[in-house]
Amino acid sequence: MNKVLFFAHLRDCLGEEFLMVEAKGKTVAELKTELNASYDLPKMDTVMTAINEEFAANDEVIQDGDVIAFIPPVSGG
Amino acid sequence: MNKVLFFAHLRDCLGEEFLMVEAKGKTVAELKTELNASYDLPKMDTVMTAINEEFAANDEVIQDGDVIAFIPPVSGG
Amino acid sequence: MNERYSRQVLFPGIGKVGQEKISRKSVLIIGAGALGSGNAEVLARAGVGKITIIDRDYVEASNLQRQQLYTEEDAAEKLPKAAAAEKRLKAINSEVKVDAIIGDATPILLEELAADVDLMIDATDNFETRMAMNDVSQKYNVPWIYGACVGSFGMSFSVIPGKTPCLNCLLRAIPLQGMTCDTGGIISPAVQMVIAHQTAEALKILAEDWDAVRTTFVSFDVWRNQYTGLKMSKAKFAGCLSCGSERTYPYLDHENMTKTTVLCGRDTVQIRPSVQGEISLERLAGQLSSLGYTVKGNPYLLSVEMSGERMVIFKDGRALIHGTKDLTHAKSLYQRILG
Amino acid sequence: MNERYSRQVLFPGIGKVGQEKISRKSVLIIGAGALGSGNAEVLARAGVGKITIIDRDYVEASNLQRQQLYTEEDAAEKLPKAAAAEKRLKAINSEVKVDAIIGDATPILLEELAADVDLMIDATDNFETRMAMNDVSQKYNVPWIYGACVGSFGMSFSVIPGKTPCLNCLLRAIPLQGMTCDTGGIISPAVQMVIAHQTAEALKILAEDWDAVRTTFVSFDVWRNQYTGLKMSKAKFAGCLSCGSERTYPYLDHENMTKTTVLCGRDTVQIRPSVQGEISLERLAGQLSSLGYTVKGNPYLLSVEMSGERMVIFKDGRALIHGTKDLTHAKSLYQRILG
Repeated sequence: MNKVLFFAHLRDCLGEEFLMVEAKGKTVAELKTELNASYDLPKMDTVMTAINEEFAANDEVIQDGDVIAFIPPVSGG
Repeated sequence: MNKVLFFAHLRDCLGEEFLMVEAKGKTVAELKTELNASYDLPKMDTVMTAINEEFAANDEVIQDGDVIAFIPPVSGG
Repeated sequence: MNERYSRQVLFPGIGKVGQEKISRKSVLIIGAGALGSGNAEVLARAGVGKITIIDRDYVEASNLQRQQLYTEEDAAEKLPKAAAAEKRLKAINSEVKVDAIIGDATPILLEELAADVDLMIDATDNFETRMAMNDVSQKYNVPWIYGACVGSFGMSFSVIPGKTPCLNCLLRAIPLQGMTCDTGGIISPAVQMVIAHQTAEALKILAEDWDAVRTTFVSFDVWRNQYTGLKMSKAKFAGCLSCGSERTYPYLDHENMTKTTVLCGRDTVQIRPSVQGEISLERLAGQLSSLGYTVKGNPYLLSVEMSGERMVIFKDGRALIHGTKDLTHAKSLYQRILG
Repeated sequence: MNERYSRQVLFPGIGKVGQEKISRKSVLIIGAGALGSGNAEVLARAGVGKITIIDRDYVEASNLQRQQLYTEEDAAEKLPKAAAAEKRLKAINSEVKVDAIIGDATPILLEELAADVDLMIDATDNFETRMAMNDVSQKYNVPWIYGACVGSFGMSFSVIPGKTPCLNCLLRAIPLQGMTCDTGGIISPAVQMVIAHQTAEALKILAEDWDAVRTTFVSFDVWRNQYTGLKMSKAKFAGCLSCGSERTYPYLDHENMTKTTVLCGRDTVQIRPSVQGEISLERLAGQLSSLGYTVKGNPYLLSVEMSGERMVIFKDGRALIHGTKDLTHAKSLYQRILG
């Protein structure tokens, strides 16, 4: 299983701080597509992803137990 | 073995970010006394101690593998 | 030793040598809103040699809650932010040379300015300018410090050409509908936290303590008590068009910029975003209504009443701003809402 | 909705209800140095109902590097900090009631003021005042927010009577020789970081979002890129004399305070610290020399030339300040060096 954390407004959209999902073997891009289909999230293309507190590209494959975090780059200043 | 981290000016006094010591079975107060004897540190009485990122009193007993941190309360403002 | 900087010289990371370096450096701050005014104040107090600050807006009442250089009088006089900032910065430190530019931070202007500065600080409110800054940084080998916040959430990352990944490595595209302070709100402690991170990095870079520069991408939420630093060692993208070997600096290309045109005889500006895609009109309508704006819409467009103007936003991000012929003003209104 | 606070009202953690609460609250800020001026500015901009700010010093050139309400003119005029702060705060937000007190934050005064405030913010430079504030907090059931910084290092902790441990639980005694900004230096980003944490907690408390209040003791180093939050669930000390069941509020007792006396006919003030113990004269001499002071000494005492005065410090922490009869000024000089 994998813990998936959401930051900033993603968390507000989801209504939860995190989800538990089975993402083993999937790429980051695949997980994003799945989440977009199941939840009312804004487009995830430009949302940054971290696996175990390290930046992960869209083609990175998720391992069992990995903690995934989605961090939307914000634009306010 | 135990990793002992030093913050703020304690680190400057010590010249190192951390020490590896054998502190298993000792109390926090005993470790402080030992460190005071071996290094040129300011008095450690009012220095706050954390064991594994949790506040620890002077009579707490250190276990093997515990990470100890010494955080001197600073007064500038 | 100048008594004025004595407490900073006493700090071992800076010292006399570092202070001397800081006093000879030139910093470009892009934006004079919350992050811009805060960064400018810290760096002016620290004794940076020259500060260039650029902004296209004027001071409004709703800025005063978090934009630290400005007073009620500045808002009443509707002073341009860059001018109001310059006035206060000079009162704070007359030793610092301040160059205030009232205008739009276009890629052309950024290229001109970047050639002469040691560091750029991101205090803008939109990703288009950030991506241009990112390209300019790579082209002229000038570090820049990303910073942004919305609500209680903020983030910062130092981009050092040749060392770290760049913003285009991380995003690969401009986010189409980023949260802005005008849609998600903002509290001052989140601003202060970003400023603390940006100015710490700035002082390290200006004092040339390169080893101390943060390599993680930091993000935090001051209300939810979260703080994370992401390791970025794997983030550099070889094929990046901004910093890779086949670089084209796409965001300095006129084709990729937001287009603004005055519609002939109609007192209306049309805005075409640089990005292809679809925005969620429903989500936007919800945000704008909760902001207190009067919003009308149908599945194809949204119409928003703003003070004096009306903005019509289409699903593909195109917009018409009725009631103005001022291109810069129209773009500013647009980016405040769509990021 | 007041347009001025619109971006803060839009933030879900505050909203209209929270803003209404904030506007009716009264905050006491103890100290108007770096932390005091920064906290005061953020809270004034946020629209707090009333701010009382107390400070005994005047603005000096060496303050300008990090104390954000003040200008070169304030330093040239040697304005009392509380007065200079009041002037700027009123220009920033005339809706906020500002009460500026030029004087020493004695336990007696703190007790008088605490009865009428909703929150106290620690912006002092010494532990004696902090411990008094901590006792007053428990006695009158008023939360306070500890904040302190030196060099690039800072820390903060929210003390909520009846909920969290108090400062006396954590320290059990006043640290005899704490690092101060006058001995360890200070950089502005560390100040900003503490202010960000203190004001975030302040807004939560004032908006009564108690669940959001941080329960960890946070400390960080902006130069070394460290950030830690210590869990404090085990830190409450049952026998604590400030917050335990057998409480005596020891720091409100005259016996436990620093004693200042003018020595008859000698233009000298004698200071006796509240704490028993021995200070390291050697370490202190090193710090003061690197600060640029002329220091002479022997194993029993240290003599330091300051601007216009000479301070002689003995091993037990007692000091003579030659060249003044002003008790408050003498104590201020003493605490700036010994914390």
